[in-house]
Order: sequence, then C-alpha cells, then structure tokens
Amino acid sequence: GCGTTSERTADTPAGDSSKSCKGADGKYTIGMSQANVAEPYRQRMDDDIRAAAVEVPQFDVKFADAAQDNAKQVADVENYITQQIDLLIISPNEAKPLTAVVKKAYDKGIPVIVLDRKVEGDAFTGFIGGDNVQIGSEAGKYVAEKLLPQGGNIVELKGLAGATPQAERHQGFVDAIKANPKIKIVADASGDWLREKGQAQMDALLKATPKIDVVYAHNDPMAEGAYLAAKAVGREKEMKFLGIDALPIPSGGIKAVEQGRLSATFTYPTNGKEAIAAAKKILVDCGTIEKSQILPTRLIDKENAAKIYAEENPTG
Amino acid sequence: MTDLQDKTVAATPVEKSAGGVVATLFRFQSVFGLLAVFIAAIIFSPRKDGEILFISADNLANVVRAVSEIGIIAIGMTFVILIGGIDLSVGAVLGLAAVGSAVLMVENDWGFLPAVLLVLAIGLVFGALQGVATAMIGIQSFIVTLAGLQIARGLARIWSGGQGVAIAYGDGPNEAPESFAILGERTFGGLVPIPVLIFAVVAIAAVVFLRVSAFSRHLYAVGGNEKAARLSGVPVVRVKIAVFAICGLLASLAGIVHAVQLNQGSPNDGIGYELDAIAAVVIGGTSLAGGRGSVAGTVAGALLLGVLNNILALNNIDSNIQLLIKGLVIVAAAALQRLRPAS
Amino acid sequence: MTDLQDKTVAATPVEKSAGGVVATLFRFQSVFGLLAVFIAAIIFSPRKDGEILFISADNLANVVRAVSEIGIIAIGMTFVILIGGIDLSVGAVLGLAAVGSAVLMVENDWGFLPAVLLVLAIGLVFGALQGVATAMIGIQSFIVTLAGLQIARGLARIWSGGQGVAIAYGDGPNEAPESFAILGERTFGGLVPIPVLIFAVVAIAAVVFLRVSAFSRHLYAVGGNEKAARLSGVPVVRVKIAVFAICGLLASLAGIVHAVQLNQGSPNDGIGYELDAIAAVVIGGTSLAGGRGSVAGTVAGALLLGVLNNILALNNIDSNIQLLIKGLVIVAAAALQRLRPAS
Amino acid sequence: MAEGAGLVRMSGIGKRYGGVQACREVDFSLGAGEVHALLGENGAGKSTLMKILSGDVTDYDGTIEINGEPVHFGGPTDAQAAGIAMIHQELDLVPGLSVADNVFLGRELRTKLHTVDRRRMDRESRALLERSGVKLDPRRPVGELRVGEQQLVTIAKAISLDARVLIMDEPTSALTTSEVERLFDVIRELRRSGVGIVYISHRMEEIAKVADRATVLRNGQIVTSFDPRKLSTAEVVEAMVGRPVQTMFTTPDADTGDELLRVDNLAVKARRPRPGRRDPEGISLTVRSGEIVGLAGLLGAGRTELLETLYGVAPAGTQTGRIVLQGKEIRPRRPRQALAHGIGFVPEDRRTSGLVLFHSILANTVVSSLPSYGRLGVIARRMERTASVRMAGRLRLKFGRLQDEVGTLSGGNQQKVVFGRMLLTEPKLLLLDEPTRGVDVGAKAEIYRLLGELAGQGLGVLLASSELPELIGVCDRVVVLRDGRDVASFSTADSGEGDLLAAAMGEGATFEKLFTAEEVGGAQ
Ligand SMILES: Nc1ncnc2c1ncn2[C@@H]1O[C@H](COP(=O)(O)OP(=O)(O)OP(=O)(O)O)[C@@H](O)[C@H]1O
Ligand SMILES: Nc1ncnc2c1ncn2[C@@H]1O[C@H](COP(=O)(O)OP(=O)(O)OP(=O)(O)O)[C@@H](O)[C@H]1O
Ligand SMILES: O[C@@H]1[C@@H](O)[C@H](O)OC[C@H]1O
Ligand SMILES: [Mg+2]
Ligand SMILES: [Mg+2]
Repeated sequence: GCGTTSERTADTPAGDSSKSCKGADGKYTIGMSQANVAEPYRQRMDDDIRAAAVEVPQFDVKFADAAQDNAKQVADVENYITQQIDLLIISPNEAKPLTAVVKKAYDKGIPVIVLDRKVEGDAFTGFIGGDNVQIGSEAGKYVAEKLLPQGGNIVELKGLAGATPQAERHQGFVDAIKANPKIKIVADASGDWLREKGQAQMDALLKATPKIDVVYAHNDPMAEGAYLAAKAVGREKEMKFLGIDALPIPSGGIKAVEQGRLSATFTYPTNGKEAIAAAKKILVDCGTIEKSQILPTRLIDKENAAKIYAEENPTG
Repeated sequence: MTDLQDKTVAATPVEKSAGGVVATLFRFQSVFGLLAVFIAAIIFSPRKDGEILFISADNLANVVRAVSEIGIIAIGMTFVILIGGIDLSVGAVLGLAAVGSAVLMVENDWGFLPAVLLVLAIGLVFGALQGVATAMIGIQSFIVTLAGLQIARGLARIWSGGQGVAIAYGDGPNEAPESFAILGERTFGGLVPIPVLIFAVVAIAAVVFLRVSAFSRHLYAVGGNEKAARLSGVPVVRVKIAVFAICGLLASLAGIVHAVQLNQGSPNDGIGYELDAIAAVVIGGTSLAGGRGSVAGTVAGALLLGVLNNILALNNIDSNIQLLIKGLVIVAAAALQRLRPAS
Repeated sequence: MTDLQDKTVAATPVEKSAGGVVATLFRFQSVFGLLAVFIAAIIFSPRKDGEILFISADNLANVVRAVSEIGIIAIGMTFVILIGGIDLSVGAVLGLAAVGSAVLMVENDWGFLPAVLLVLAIGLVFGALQGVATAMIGIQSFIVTLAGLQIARGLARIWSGGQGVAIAYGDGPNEAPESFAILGERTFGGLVPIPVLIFAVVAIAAVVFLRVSAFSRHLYAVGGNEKAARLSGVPVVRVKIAVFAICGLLASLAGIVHAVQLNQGSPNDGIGYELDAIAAVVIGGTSLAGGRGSVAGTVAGALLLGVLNNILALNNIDSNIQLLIKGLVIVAAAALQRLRPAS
Repeated sequence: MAEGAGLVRMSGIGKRYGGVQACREVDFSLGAGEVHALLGENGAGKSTLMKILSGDVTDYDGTIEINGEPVHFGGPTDAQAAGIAMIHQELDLVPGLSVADNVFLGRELRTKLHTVDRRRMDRESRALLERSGVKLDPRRPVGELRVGEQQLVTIAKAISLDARVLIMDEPTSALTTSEVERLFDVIRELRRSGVGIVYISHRMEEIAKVADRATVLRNGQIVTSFDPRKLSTAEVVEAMVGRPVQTMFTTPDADTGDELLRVDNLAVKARRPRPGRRDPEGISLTVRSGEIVGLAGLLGAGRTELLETLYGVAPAGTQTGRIVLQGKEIRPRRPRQALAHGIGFVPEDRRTSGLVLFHSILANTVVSSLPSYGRLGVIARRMERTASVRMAGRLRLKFGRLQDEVGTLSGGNQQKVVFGRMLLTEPKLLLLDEPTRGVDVGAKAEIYRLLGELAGQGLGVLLASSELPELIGVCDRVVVLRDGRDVASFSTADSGEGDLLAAAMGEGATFEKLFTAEEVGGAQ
C-alpha cells in the first residue's frame, strides 16, 4: 500500500455541478480516460459506458486509451482539458501519478468521476468502484467454507506485479483463509493478467505440485489459461478453478462458469452504467452525487450463472 | 603464352576439412547454450519420488508446446534477419490471425479450411506489403514493421470489437468446426501436442529449404552484401518481399495455433512476442547484421528460452528474481557462442 | 609518361554543391516530416471560439512535455545507434531510476543531490556494464540490452517491493525534499515545464557535443567502419562503453524526470519506451546500420511523434483507428525522407 | 642486408592463418631514406608481413627491431607512436565522415578549448591533398568520392602522420598515370627527408621507377632481394612467379566478327544528380564479337558510369540514345535483365560491390548462375561444386577449400572469384571495370590469356582500365572518354600510351574548366 502520504493542496470543490450544469437542453462532451483497453475488463468498461450513453441523447462520449502508461494517461487528461470537455470519467492506471492532473481538471471546473482505481485526496466529484480486498476475501471465504472445509492445497495465479488489485486480491484472500490452517497456498506465480501466461505458469505448477485442489486466479483469463493447462494433462477434474471479473460476454467468466470450466467467479463491476448515471445527475439534473460509491461483488457459480448472464447481457 | 598451363598446379585441391567434427560442432554453437541450459535444468530440477520432474515426458512436451508459437514466428524472423531486416509486427499479426480464425469460424460460421486459408493469406499479404514498403520505397524495416505492428493491432481490435472471441466447438451456429479443435490436441499416444508437431514440421521444412533452394542462396547474398547481390543478378526486391511475406505467413500460422490452444482469439494476443522471437533468433547465433545464421540455431534458441522459463517456473522462483536470472542466462548463452573459433 | 605532371592536375573538380540551400534543407530532412505533420495538425485542429486549440501555448507546452522523457532517452539512443548498436534496456532503466529516486528520497530520507547523483550513477554504471558486455565480450547489443531490460526491471521490482512508491514533498520523514518537486513544475511565467527545459538542455548539449568534440568523430567512425576506426587508433572499445554509459545515464535522467512528474516511482514505469525512442531516432533519419544520423533529427522525430499523438487525441480519434493512422503517418514520414538526394 | 638496416629489422617472422602459412621465417629490413619494394604473387604474404609491422596483426612469430630496439606492438596506435604508418590495400575510410575528419581520425586537431579545430583540419588536409595532386573539398563526405579519390585521401592521411616508416600497400591500384606520377614526386620528397618506405605494387613498371631495393616473397618466404634498376621486368616477374611469364597479351587478332554491341549517342539524365558523378552525356561506340575494346579516361571521365548504364544500374532518370545488342535494341533496367541478355559485369570495387566477404568461395562463385545447377529452384550441390572447381582451376585460383570465406583470400584471388562468377553465366558481352586491380602479374597474364581465349570464341569485351599499358597491350581498340563523352578512338596497333593520355586530357580548355570549377566550389 502507499497510503502513507497525503495531498498538499487544499481541497476546493471547484468541479462542482453548479457551473457545468446546463440542464436537459445542453449538449455535453464527456471524456473517458481508460487506463488500458488491452484488458478485457477495461474494454468492457468502455463498452458499458458507450452503451449507457446512447440512452442519454445530450451526451457525446469520447474515449482515450493510455495503454497502461501513467504518463500517457496524464497527457490524455491534459488533452481533454485543452478540449474543454464538460465532464471527465477516468479509470486511472495508478492512483498517485494521476492525482495531480485529475485535480487540475477538477480545479478548472470539470466534474470528475473516478472509476475502479482511486486517486488520492478528494479533488474529484465522485468515486465508483469495487473493493478488491473484499473480492479477495469473498473468494477466500468461498474456498474455506464451500470448497475446502477439510483443508487442501491452493495454487494462486497473481495479476501483474505492482498493480494494486493484485496486492489487494491477494491480501483479502489470505486473510480469509487464515481461519483454517489446513488450507495452504502451496505455490503461486505471476500470470500478468494474461490467459497465455496463466497457462504457461500452470503447466509448470502442475508438474511441481502433485496435489492441487483449488486454483485461485486473480482474474478469469488466467483461470481459463490454468484450466487449459490442466486439461492438457488430463487433470482438470482434480481441481476447482476460481476467477474474478465475471464479464457478461461470450469470452467472459460467467460463460466459463456456466460451461463448467470455472467453479466460480466474482463480479468486479465495471461501473460503466453507474458512471453515466452519475454524469447525468451532475450535468442534466444539476444534482449531486455521492463522493464514494462502492458496488458489492457477487458470487457467480453454476447455480446463478445463466440467469445473471441473461440479466447483464440480454442481447447475447 | 606457351603451354605453361599444365605445369602450374591448377587450383589447390579441396582439402579434407581439418578437424571436421569440432568444426561441425562449432557450426551449431547455439546448441552449446541449449545443452548447457538443459543440463543445468536437469541438475536444478525439483524431484518427486526420485523422478526428475524436468525430464519427464509430459514436462518436455509442455516445454516445447510453450515455445511452439514463438518458435514458428522465430523461423520466419530468421529469414527476415538473414536479409538484414527485422519484423516487429509478428506479435500483432499473430493477434490479428487469432482474431480472424475465431471470428470467421465462430461468428461467420466459415468452415475450417476456408477460414484457415483466408487467415494465412491475410498474414502473407500483410507481410508482403511490408516487404514492398521496405524493398521498393526503401524505408528501414524497423520503421515499416513498427507501423505494421500498430496497424495489425488496430485491425485486430476493430475486427473483434475489442474483446476476445471465445471459441466453442460443434456443428451449431456460432461454433467452430470440431476439425479445428484437433489442432490443439495431442497425438502419438497423447504425448505430442499438435502445435509441437506443427512447429517441428515448419522447422524441418525451413532447414531443408535453406539447404537446397536457390532462393536461400539469394537470401543470404542479399543479407551479406545487398549491392553485390544486386550486381550478381539476384532479384533483391523480390527476395525481400518474399521473405517478409513468409514471415507474415508464419506469424499468422502461429496465430491460428494460438487461438486453438487458448480456445479464443483476442486482439491482444501476442503482445511483445516479437522481442521473444528476435531473442530466439539472436541467441541462436544469427547476426542482426544479416547474411549469417541458421534456422537450426533459432530452434535451439527458442528451446533454450523455453527450458529456462520452465525450470524457473518448476522451482517456483519469485517472478522478480526470474527476471534477473533470465537476463543473466541469456547473456551467458550469447557469450558462450563467442567461444567458437575465429570466424 | 614524360613530364606531364604539371598539366595533369587531373582529379575531379570540386563542383559547387548543387543548390546549397536545398542540400542543407535535405540534411535536416527529418524536419520536413515534422513540418508536414505540424501543418497538418494546425489544419485538423479542433477550434473553440475561433481559437485553434492545437497551437495554444498551453497545448504546445503539453506536447513537448509529453515527449520530453522519450526525447531525452532518444538522444542517448541516437549515440548508441550511431555506433551501430541498439539499447533495449532504456525503458527498464527509466523504471529503475524512477523507483530509485522515490525510494531514496522518500523511504531512506536522502537529500535531493545525493539521491539524484546516485540514481544517475546507477544508470551510468548499468549502461557501462552493457557496453563492456558488447564491446569486450562481443555479444550483439540487442541481446545484451534485452537481458539488461529484464535485469533492470527485476531490480526495480525488488527495490520497490513490487509496488509504486508514492512521492510526497516536505521536510518530514518519508517525504522528499521540496527542491525535488521543482523538477516537475513550470517556469518562464508558468509556461515552460521544467522537463521540457531539461530536454532542451540535453538536446542542445548533445548537438554541440557532436559538432565540436573529437569523441563524436570517433563515434561516427566506429559506426561507419569499425575496422577503419581501429586502424586509425580510435579506442573502439572505450568509445562503445562510453556510448552505452551515456545512454544509461540519460535513461536514468529521464527516470528522475518521470518520477517527479508523476509523483511516484513505479517498477512498471517506462515499459515499451525503448520502441518509442528508437522510432524517434529512426524517423529522425538515423540509420540503424550506424555511422549516419544526427541528434537534431532525433529531436525532430520525437516532436513529430508528440504532435501526432496530440492531434489525434485532440480530435478524439478512436484509439484503434489511432493505431492505424499512426502506423501510416510513421511510414509516410519515413518515405518522405527517401526523397532526399541519394546519400 | 646491412646497408639500410638502421630503421627496421624484422627477423624470423612467421604467421599462420588456419591451414595457411602466410609468412614463414621472413627477414626483412628497411633503412632510412630507402624505398624498399615488396613484390610477390597474390597471397604471397606481403600485406600480412606489413600488417605485422604496423601493429594490425599482433600474434606472430619472430622479432621486430626499430632502431635496434626490440618492439612488440599491441595495436596500430602503438606502431603509429613508434613512427610507423600504413596505407592499407583495402581503403579503410569512414564513408560518413568528411575528408578532413578521415585524414585526422584518431588524432584530431584541437583548439584551446579542446574542441575540434575544424578550420585547421580543413586547411591542412586540403594542403596535404594538393601535395599528392588532388584538389578536393575537405568537407565532402568520403563516401561520395570515387575510388581513386579515396585512395588519394588514404595517402594524404598516411603522409600527415609524419611517420619515419611509411608502408604503402598498393597505393596506386585505382589511380591513373598522372596521379601516379604525382605520388612518385611525393615519395621522392619523403625519401630525401629520411623516411623509410615500403612500397607494394603489382604494377611492374612502377618498381624500377621508385624503388631502391626490391624483395620478392613467394608462399610466405623470401625468394630473393635485388636492385630493381638492374633487373628487367621479365626477370623480376620470373623471380615472383617462379617461372618465365609473358606479361602482356600482345596478339590482338584482327579476326573479329559481326557487330555485337552498338551504343548510339547514349546519355543519362539522372532525376536526382549526385555531385561528382559523370553519367554518359552522349557516347557512341561499337564492340564486335571477338573484339576487346578498351575504355580510357582520367579519373572521373565516366567509364564506370557507362558500364553501369549498359548493365542496367544507371540512376533513375531519363535515358536517351540507343543500346543495340546483336541487332536488337535493349534497355536493361536491372542487372538481371542485362544478364539475361548475355551481358556480364565485373565491378571495380570487389569488396563493396562484388563479394559477400564472409560467405564461402563457392557461394560467391555460383551466385549468378544458380538456375543452371538444378531444377525447380532446388540446387544440385554436386553440379555447383563441379562448376566452381572447374572455374577455380581455369583461373588458377589459390585457395584452401571451397568452403573458406572469400574474405580470407588475397586481393587478387578475390578478384578472380568475381571474374569467374561472371564467366559461369556464359556471357556474350563482358563489361570489365578495372578487372586487374590488385592482381599480380602472373594472374594478370592468366586473365589476359583467358580474355583472348574467350574473344576467340566470339565473346565481346568492353574493358575500362586506368593502366595504359594494359589498354594498349590487351585491347584491339581503345575508346577514350572525357566528361562523359567519347572523344577519340584508337587502334592499338598504331598508337601508344601518349596518344591515349593526350586524348584523355583534351585541350587546355578542359583543364582550365576543371580548375575554375574547383576555385568556386572549394573556397573556404
Ligand atoms: N584474416 C585472414 N584469415 C585467413 N587467411 C588469411 C587472412 N589474411 C590473409 N590470409 C591468407 O594469408 C595469405 C597471405 O595473404 P596476404 O594478404 O598477405 O597476401 P598478399 O601478398 O598481400 O596478396 P595480394 O597481392 O593479393 O594483396 C593468403 O593465402 C591469404 O589467403
Ligand atoms: N561524387 C560521387 N558521388 C556519388 N557517386 C559517385 C561519385 N563519384 C563517382 N561515383 C560513383 O562511384 C563509382 C566509382 O567511381 P570511379 O572511381 O569508378 O570513377 P573513376 O573510375 O575514377 O572514373 P570513371 O568515371 O572514368 O570510371 C561509380 O559508380 C561512380 O558513378
Ligand atoms: O482483469 C482485470 C485487470 O485487467 C485489471 O487491470 O484489474 C482488474 C482485473 O480484474
Ligand atoms: Mg595484399
Ligand atoms: Mg571507374
């Protein structure tokens, strides 16, 4: 964690709604700054925003992709400021590096909605996100209570080293399984959020670890990769696979659960819909939004997978 | 001008190559690095019930499977590097091909053969266009293929709508034909993954091709001294275009293998593969300056990287330390090659 | 063969270099590409209230600030490429330096100067070691620095504990000195960001250095004809080591700038920057074969990339389409350079 | 051997490259103010011996003494510090750097601020070049210069070292008669000031003119040492080769056939002209089958450019006039097309335009004729081997194995490989650009003999050369070019070197024009 420091500058709620709100007759340009569309989760976030914005005729949403580079994302936001957009939605690549530029936008009177990962201080209008520690902890509880009450061996496939969700999902999980000392994480490896990395790492872990009961992957793509590796040596039935994200798309985790490859996955809400709703509240309704809105995670397993998929993605 | 000719010893006879064995060994010096890493892997392999995990049959199959895509790409890259070029677009072309296979078979319900052929053709044409830009306009291939990388990646994202396209098998709509799934399976008693077989076939074909074809002489000549090659009547432009086309073709073949192995075609597949492929080629003893090198070396280089990754993973080494070790081993492998007799 | 000597002054006359102005323009041909892109940017710039957003002072400052790190790196890269080498480790060294500055000042409470000096020294030594491996052991620099990339990245991860280290300013413990913050600010009436200033200073120093120093002759000689350089008594090994050291030094300078701009040192900083830097160099007209090129060209190349990124972003072009356009513009810029009189 | 032993004494020198013994037990000495010619066939070991003396080759057997002091150089810098400079056979210059930068490379002149003093370097290199007879803008990149000009730059560079020992390894191979004369003046001047000079050349007529002493190497060993003024060329050659050789091909048989090539008012206008390049500006000539036609001219007359145009490597631009081969008009656009028409070309710079130095002799020999060794793009290895062994025998190539890198061959033998490659394409017309540059007398005789033989079989040859004796001796007819035009044509039966030279230099007007242009362009 890096919460030891605090912002120096005083907080002035510059980006409040009063200035930017022009009501229902206004036309609004919204800038969405995405950290990295190369991650399915984040592509989905953009897609959700796009879909929700179609419902609001006053909105015109622009998208920028920082391709996982903090510096590029700073430039993206600066470019939005130059264009004098009416509202900024940002899903920051990392908190600290984006704090200053988000504040700059906010100080210029642009309302800012922060998604998924936070920025520091409170120079933004509202934050909407999930709680990764909680997600890790739900996954841990699921393992401890449902899958391995008698104890067992876990393999952990971690996300990219240095990314906050990686640390938080690990921490939440470890804390939750602590209660049962017979549950052991016997091996871990970094899959960098990627399916093929998950597969290659799992190849070796399978070899080095004779008994594996649960594979806990920090996201669904890595869980799928691990499944493929186990299947290749005919061991996929021996163990359960858990993922996180539960994207309601054909290549997402819900389908994988429905089709029996993964035992469970945990929704990591993209908040795209919520972000547009909040934007509408600020710009069109001239209202205010909560400073922080944490959406809960949901366990997806065989029982509810099909139903939830249909809810979240009615078109297929 | 009397008939002195008979007296002057005409041309020194072709001598028996001095120390043939050693020389041959050194010709395949990249094999040394592979051997060293292989032996180290055995020594450092974890054991279970007396069994050395690393050399178990299915682990070795995994090792090769894991490098088969990089290996296939690296063979095409070898050709490009032999003519003194570089191709940075291979990873993106792999992604484009993976997306293409998935979209065509799953979303458009194409059959196995037409889909595969179209995807291969796309890779071929994409490569050939890059070849045209570098051979005919004369732009450095680094720049052309850096641009190609972005273009292929952009196309893949647009084609797929940004998300991975999952591949399910069956006869129904939105299912890929079962015949496609075979590419991801194993053969020879469930031991040899088909991707490994494809890699092996491509490698052998490439080695034979380089040994016997007139084209290969042209290729080495272009890389060795382009001006001399041109003046010798080598169709330099055609050779270059062909080489980039082959590289694109092999990258898209790797993309098909990738899609079927992961049951998905994602536009983000293959990011960074170009560097791995180039590393395999260079560790394999091919000179980036062109004109020198071999496919056999590249195969050894790719396997070396695969063994290295595998043994580090088997030992569960911390991922940060893995980076350090990999770096050092790569340098050491390259240094080992310098031990060959003066060239 | 009598005494014709006097008459036979022979030898080709030194002709008046045809069209001196045009020739000079062409010497800075990369400037053409930049100009073309710049003009296009003005034309395609969105406007607000009659103001052309692209050429607003603020925006131009942003453009340069955004490329200042790549620019600084690219200058070091120019040296390396001029001697016919390549340095893939620069992005990772940037990350290492960013982490180093943050850890030293925040966690270890070092002062500004000692911290910066140590970080610069680390970059210098890291680069020099890579130089030693390539110059003295004779391993291709591509491989050495590919390994260096992994090693630097691994070191950065280990040093930082795998997480970004946030930088706060103040006099307290776990706070970096205020003097460090200055590096991220703006000067000249809040208009010119300090990173831009640093970039400019480095660029000017490099240009002057290349013009007036004997070392620069040696550097071009090593890249142009290494054997000739050696026979002329140029200390080839020393030149190579120095060049890699300079490149490492500049990469770590960029890392310091990076950390202060983002208020954080993260081990994942600078991923992929090596390709951007190389692109800037090559678009700037420096040949990857070595021996030919200029720092001025590189600066133009970096700015071209910056302007391109900026204008695409200002127009909110879809990021996938951006990839396509960037690819095409890069190829076009490179093709434009081919119009210069044959070299 | 005692006379000039003061300066350099090499004793028992041996050097081995793999299976090749390049030098064996060589004793060699050089005195101050002595010009010592080193002679021998291609591959005899001359360059190797001198590379040892100049610190380029550092692992050898035997001892070197300079002024009686034993030395062992760790590199060329050490040797230079000891006053030994060498002009290398292969022009080792940095193409991207200017003339001045090349001349002073590694020893740049400095200002008080320790920056490079460009003005002084420009001034001094201009003076040095003038001394060896050429006016060149010292700021021009060396890569833009003609081969001959580059050779003069290396000479200027060596002279600038103010060495006590100056080794010249084939310094005149790309120079025409007038530059050679000028160089000899310089050599005489240096000798007067006490410099010891080692002079290596395959141009026999030069030896008697400049050398005080001559030593002959054969197969790495010294065969004899003598006073060159006292021996005839024929005797010298016999010492080198170990048998009597008739050095010149003197029987141009009048037995020529039909017109093979006709060039009519050929001109090339380059779209992007390069400074210093002399594209054809209206050249007409003919070559009959069985005829050897020479091309004479000064440095930069446009001989190379004419041959290149005929071979399809003219610069992009417009081409006017006609090229007619065997009655059919052709316009080759690239070498492949020229080769398909039956035109072969041997370029003048074998290292940059001829060979892949690190590829095998075999690969280099067969590259132009590959399609004839197999079918369907597959090479029959035995056929290509046979062909190249046959060619090696025919040209008396001196080599170890066909697999050896061509770069390890001596210069003359490298030349034969390029020559042989073209012969394997069985051309009708052979374009030769300085084909005997760096080739020893024996091998030259072989090449001439071969040319005669081929001409006898109906081949036509167009031969550009800077060696007037060669043109007179070998050709049936010589066409003289000046400023990209043909200005005269002589039958060699009734004209001599003087006629060619006079035509090549033309009237005073041309000379004046050259000079004025220089004044304008070269001003500081
Ligand atoms: N670097 C090398 N590697 C292997 N063999 C070499 C090398 N340099 C020279 N040789 C061999 O040593 C022998 C002597 O070569 P050297 O260059 O000294 O001949 P030379 O007398 O200068 O011939 P030329 O007149 O053709 O220049 C030749 O057989 C040559 O092939
Ligand atoms: N200044 C120049 N810039 C670029 N290329 C040049 C220049 N001068 C000559 N060339 C080319 O370099 C090659 C070598 O020129 P070269 O040394 O043959 O001239 P030369 O032999 O002295 O004179 P000639 O023109 O009579 O052959 C030729 O291809 C020529 O066209
Ligand atoms: O898969 C997601 C990853 O891509 C993102 O960066 O962080 C959250 C993860 O669930
Ligand atoms: Mg020699
Ligand atoms: Mg010529």
